[in-house]
Amino acid sequence: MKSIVIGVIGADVHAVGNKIIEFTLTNAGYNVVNIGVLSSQEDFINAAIETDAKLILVSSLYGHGEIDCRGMRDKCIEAGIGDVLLYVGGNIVVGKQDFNEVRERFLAMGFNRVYPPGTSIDLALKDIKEDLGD
Amino acid sequence: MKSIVIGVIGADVHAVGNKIIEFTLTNAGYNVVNIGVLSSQEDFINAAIETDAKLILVSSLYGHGEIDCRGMRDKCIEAGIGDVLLYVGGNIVVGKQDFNEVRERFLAMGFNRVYPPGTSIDLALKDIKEDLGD
Amino acid sequence: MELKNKKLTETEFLEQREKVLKDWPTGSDPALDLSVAIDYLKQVPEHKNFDYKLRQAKAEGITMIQPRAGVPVLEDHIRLLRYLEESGADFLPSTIDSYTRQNRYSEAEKGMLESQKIKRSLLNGFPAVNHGVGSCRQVFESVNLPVQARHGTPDARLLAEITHAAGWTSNEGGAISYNIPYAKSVPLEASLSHWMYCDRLVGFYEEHGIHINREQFGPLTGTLVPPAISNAVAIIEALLAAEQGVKSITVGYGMGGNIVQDIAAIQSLHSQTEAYLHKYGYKDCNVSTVFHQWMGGFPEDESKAMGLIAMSSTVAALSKTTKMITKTTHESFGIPTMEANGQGIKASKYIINLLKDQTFPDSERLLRERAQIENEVDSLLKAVFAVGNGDLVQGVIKAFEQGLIDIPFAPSRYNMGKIMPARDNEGYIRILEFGNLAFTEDIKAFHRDKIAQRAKFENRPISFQLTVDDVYSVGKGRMVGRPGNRKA
Amino acid sequence: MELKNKKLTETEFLEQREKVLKDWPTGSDPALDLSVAIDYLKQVPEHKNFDYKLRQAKAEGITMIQPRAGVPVLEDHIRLLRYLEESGADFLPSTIDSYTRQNRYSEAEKGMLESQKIKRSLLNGFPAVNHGVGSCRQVFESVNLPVQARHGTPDARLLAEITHAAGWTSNEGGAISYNIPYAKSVPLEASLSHWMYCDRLVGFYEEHGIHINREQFGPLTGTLVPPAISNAVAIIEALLAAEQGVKSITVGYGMGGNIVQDIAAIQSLHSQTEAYLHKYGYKDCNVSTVFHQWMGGFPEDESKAMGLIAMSSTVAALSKTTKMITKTTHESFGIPTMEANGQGIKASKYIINLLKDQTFPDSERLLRERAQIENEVDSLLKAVFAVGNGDLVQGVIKAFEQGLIDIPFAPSRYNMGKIMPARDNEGYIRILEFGNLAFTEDIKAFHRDKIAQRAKFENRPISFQLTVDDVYSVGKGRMVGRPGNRKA
Ligand code: B12
Ligand code: B12
Repeated sequence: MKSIVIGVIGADVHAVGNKIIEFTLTNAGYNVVNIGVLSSQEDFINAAIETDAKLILVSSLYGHGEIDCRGMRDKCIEAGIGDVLLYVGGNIVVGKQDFNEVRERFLAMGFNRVYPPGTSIDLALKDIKEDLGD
Repeated sequence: MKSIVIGVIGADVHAVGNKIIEFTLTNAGYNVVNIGVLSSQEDFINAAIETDAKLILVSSLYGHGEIDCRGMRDKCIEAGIGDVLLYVGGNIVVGKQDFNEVRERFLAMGFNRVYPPGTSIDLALKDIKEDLGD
Repeated sequence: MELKNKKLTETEFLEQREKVLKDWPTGSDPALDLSVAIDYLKQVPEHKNFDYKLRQAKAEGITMIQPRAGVPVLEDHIRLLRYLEESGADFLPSTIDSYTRQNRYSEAEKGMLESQKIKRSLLNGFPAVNHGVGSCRQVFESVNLPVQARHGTPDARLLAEITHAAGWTSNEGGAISYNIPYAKSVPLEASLSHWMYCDRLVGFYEEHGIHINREQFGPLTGTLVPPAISNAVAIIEALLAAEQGVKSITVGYGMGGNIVQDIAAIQSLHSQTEAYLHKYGYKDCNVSTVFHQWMGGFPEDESKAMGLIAMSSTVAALSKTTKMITKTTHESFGIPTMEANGQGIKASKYIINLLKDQTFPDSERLLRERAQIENEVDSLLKAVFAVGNGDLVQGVIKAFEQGLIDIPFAPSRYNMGKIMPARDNEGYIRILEFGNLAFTEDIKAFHRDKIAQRAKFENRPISFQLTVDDVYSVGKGRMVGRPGNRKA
Repeated sequence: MELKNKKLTETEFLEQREKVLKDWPTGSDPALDLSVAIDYLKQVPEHKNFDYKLRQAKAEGITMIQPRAGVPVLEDHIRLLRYLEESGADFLPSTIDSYTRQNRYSEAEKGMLESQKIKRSLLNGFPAVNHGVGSCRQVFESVNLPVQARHGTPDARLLAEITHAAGWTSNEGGAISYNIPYAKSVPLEASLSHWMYCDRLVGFYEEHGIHINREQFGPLTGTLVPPAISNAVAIIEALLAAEQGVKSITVGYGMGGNIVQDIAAIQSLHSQTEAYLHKYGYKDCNVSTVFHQWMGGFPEDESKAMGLIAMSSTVAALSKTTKMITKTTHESFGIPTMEANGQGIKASKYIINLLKDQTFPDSERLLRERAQIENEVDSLLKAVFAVGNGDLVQGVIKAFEQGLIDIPFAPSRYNMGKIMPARDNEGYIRILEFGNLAFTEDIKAFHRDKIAQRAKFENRPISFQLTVDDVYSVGKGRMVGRPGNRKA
């Protein structure tokens, strides 16, 4: 079973989506390592190292995603898992912004996939399957 | 008591505003000559001649106001009351249009005052007093 | 010969028909040959048949949604209807322009041609008669939902012929509801006779195995109509239609604004219509109800207008009406854009779906109001039958003549126009001035009492000023037009 | 020493205060001298005092409106609040950013400065602690309505000090409601102690003749919270506040979606809070209720969102709640623009005013649901007092430890997290999996029965899938998450 680390980054406590993501990915046959809400970049990275996960799925709902996600790719490289896949989704910036610009900002930070608000986890499952292989 | 002719022009049957206008202008001390709904330009003009009214207050609610009001000033001139005041109000064109343009169109047709949707008759009372003198 | 409530014989119908089709050149289209029309209608699939879809909705206990919409130019009208379909409408309308409604086809023609030329709508609807069967079929074939003509036409015979032959399986209107609020000088006898024809046409199709729905226009003038009056009119029109062989009948009601009264009204409208049909021997009709979102003056602010639309939808959903007619945020300005119309549909349908599984609980207040409305309706209908010596058509003519039925704010000179409605202290629509309305003394005392309570609360005399304040109130954001809110 | 539900002595309070003010440099502002603060608060006019205005609303039986709103930069925040005032808000908020909520003031400082620089909000609220008393007063003096801090802070002591001293006469929060849904690893003992302090501060002002309101956060996680659970928490927090000398208490409730259940919940919330306060000897509190428009996931389409806002307002108006918190059409995307926020206020207020004179009628279903909720609340509170040996603070700590009270979807590790809610067949929120919830067997049987009815109707097994479907359902346009609607 492939491992995926999930969690909600920063000072963010939105727990509902996180619980649903755990439920959905588990049902889809993955070993879900859920570090929960209020998680730091380090928490994500440590969990990925410990469980040999090739994918970290970062949720950010509360609007501070931009601040919270900065430098995460560098930290991964430092920790020796520079090639781990980083996804981010939820409501990752403050307010209703042009999502093309938002995506660019996050891709530039080293995220591999960036999802707009309202992308439910079911829609991302296809990408996950593709990226992790079957 | 000064006379004012009121009515609803064309194939328009919106009767509620008309009844309220009658009530309001009567309360304000005018002799209101109400020719009712479904009235032609001729009906308005004849009523104004008969009652020596200096003001004709045309309502049009249903959207065909533009077609229905064309040529009314000319008909007044023909009938010998070329200087009668013509007001028009209600929902005088089809749809939500830029009202400045709409006003220009009706002023060009010879109307003296042109009111946007939602102008209740109470708001026009000031103009009436001003135009008819006290 | 005096007009009576009696089914037209096929000969009478066909004789009249010949003349009707001569009213305007489009009436001579060979597609109007009845056997051609029958063949065309037989091919209408179930999901595009009004009656079928209404039955389905009733069986599932859900509320269907329909907007109003119509523009003069054919291509634009088709684009509009397709857009509304995509936005979630369950039934499609074709709102007919006001010249056609007055049978002023040459003016309609002028407006239609000029609109095509200047690419701006000069008509407030789709002139179906001028367009003719071919274009109306094109409308019907361009969409995937049932289509209906919605208008306000005292003499809609040619309109009905053309639209039904084009596959439109419902027609809105009625002898009273499309005359009294929509005309000034059309005698009721004329509109009764003309709508008898429209109903007979549907009855004729019914005899040939084709189910066409007839919807009655419940809201009347849309302005402070006491529910008993509009329900009584609805039941009369249902009975008239049934006599001519109509089997699929939708009775309507325009939201009044007090939630308990609105729900009571829809519930009793449904049950009393069925009961009266039964009583007079029409036992195999399929009755459904249509609830109209707030029909009076709308607020100008679009957010508020959307609020009113959603609030109307909440009430409709809880009432479990079969269908709801939607409004738009442009209501107070003018004919809505396609987009505004779509938004009204989306918000409305969202709420209807959300509240699908909920009903308004029975309560003492609800049951009392229902009993009140039913008692009032019985009082009115009894008077109509009495004055007509048992004949409904003569009853209607005389009842209106004598003001036994009287519709507030109606433009028609065949309406007495003495009644004055006003809200009571909780916003229920009551009656302030009865004229000759055929209410028993008990009923009148009830209304007087309710209005007096409000006047006392507001510390002012009972007068027409209450009515005037109530006409403005919803546009200004209050249900009851309190003196303090006048300058809001 | 074990923390008990006992009013802090003035000495205890003042000793703690010295430390609290040292948490961040803005705490040393001389304006925080209590006598200076009292002088400032004494000059707050009645119409800008929360408690006064709530009393007025209650006396008149009307529902007041308040949005949520907060941006990091001072000038922008003032402009925002002024705009909301013009849009018709009755009370103004200042939503605090998430770093401040976690007492991470240096991160808040960074976000605030950077937001100023790049002129784009990097924080999701107004960092009041970093701004300090001076700026908070500037906010207060720039508007004409009462102002309140709204947040989600387990330790809001410094925030409360700064905002009250600046004339903000209400503070939202509570030991449970601002911990369990808003934190992962803050022990209840800590938040109980910290909110005791916040309440004591208000009690202190009250002793000096200044009325400050304390509002409890009713919706908790905003997601399928059974009313009895949120009402029990509300009552507990009211009791805790009253012990510290708070006199003006607002208890909250987040709309669940079944109209009968929502109205029952607000009604019993009001009456049970008063009854429990009375029972425990707090006899002079002014209790009001706040109804939160739908707090779960919103639909993306703005027309639908507006529909949901208006539907929520309809329910709130009929429930006669004292206050309602509004949402916006941007809810599903992110922090709303000023304009979107204003639109939400306008639509909401319009409906509230329209339905001013109407109430939801008493019915068997309503009374039954009310009795059900009250019975469940009693069952929970009985367990809390029992496990605390009569002490409410110890009761809360142990009840959560043992899962006797359990809040669905909460992030806190001090919450058992075993309970699973789901809707029944009419959309009432019921419980599927109780964990250790302190419900009697009778109550549990009732819930099981209701859920079983739904599962049977949907022809599927009872499982967490029901809960998951219900989490998505309103966003997708249904109240009950039926299997067929999953891919809507
Ligand atoms: C009630 C109503 C009806 C009722 C009318 C009953 C009756 N016989 O009176 C019914 C349901 C029958 C009806 C029918 C139709 N209606 Co209609 N109706 C309305 C509605 C909702 C309210 C009108 C009203 O009574 N308002 C209350 C009174 C007090 O206000 P008022 O009429 O605006 O009048 C006040 C002011 O305008 C002003 N005023 C009026 N005239 C003048 C003149 C001057 C000089 C001044 C200063 C002021 C002034 O003072 C009045 C008193 O304060 C309006 C939309 C709205 N306003 O919300 C649509 C509306 C007027 N109707 C409309 C239409 C299109 C129709 C129909 C063609 C089609 C349809 N939708 O069914 C038919 C028309 C039939 C016909 N031949 O005329 C459109 C007009 C579109 C446009 N102009 O672009 C409107 C705007 C709705 C819309 N947005 O589509 N309608
Ligand atoms: C419920 C809710 C709350 C609850 C949360 C309870 C809890 N502890 O979980 C409460 C009331 C406590 C709350 C608090 C706050 N909230 Co809040 N909240 C919501 C709300 C209404 C629903 C969230 C939810 O549960 N949705 C249901 C779940 C199933 O959906 P989801 O969370 O979106 O997750 C799904 C998808 O996003 C996706 N997904 C998530 N992560 C990822 C990652 C990847 C890679 C992929 C592919 C997909 C994916 O899959 C999930 C499952 O399908 C949203 C608005 C909305 N969506 O309607 C606001 C919202 C998220 N909250 C918001 C804010 C600002 C706050 C507060 C700061 C302030 C406030 N308004 O009080 C605090 C934050 C506190 C904190 N420190 O985090 C904002 C965020 C603003 C922004 N980004 O610009 C929102 C968008 C509301 C708004 N428009 O203002 N909130």
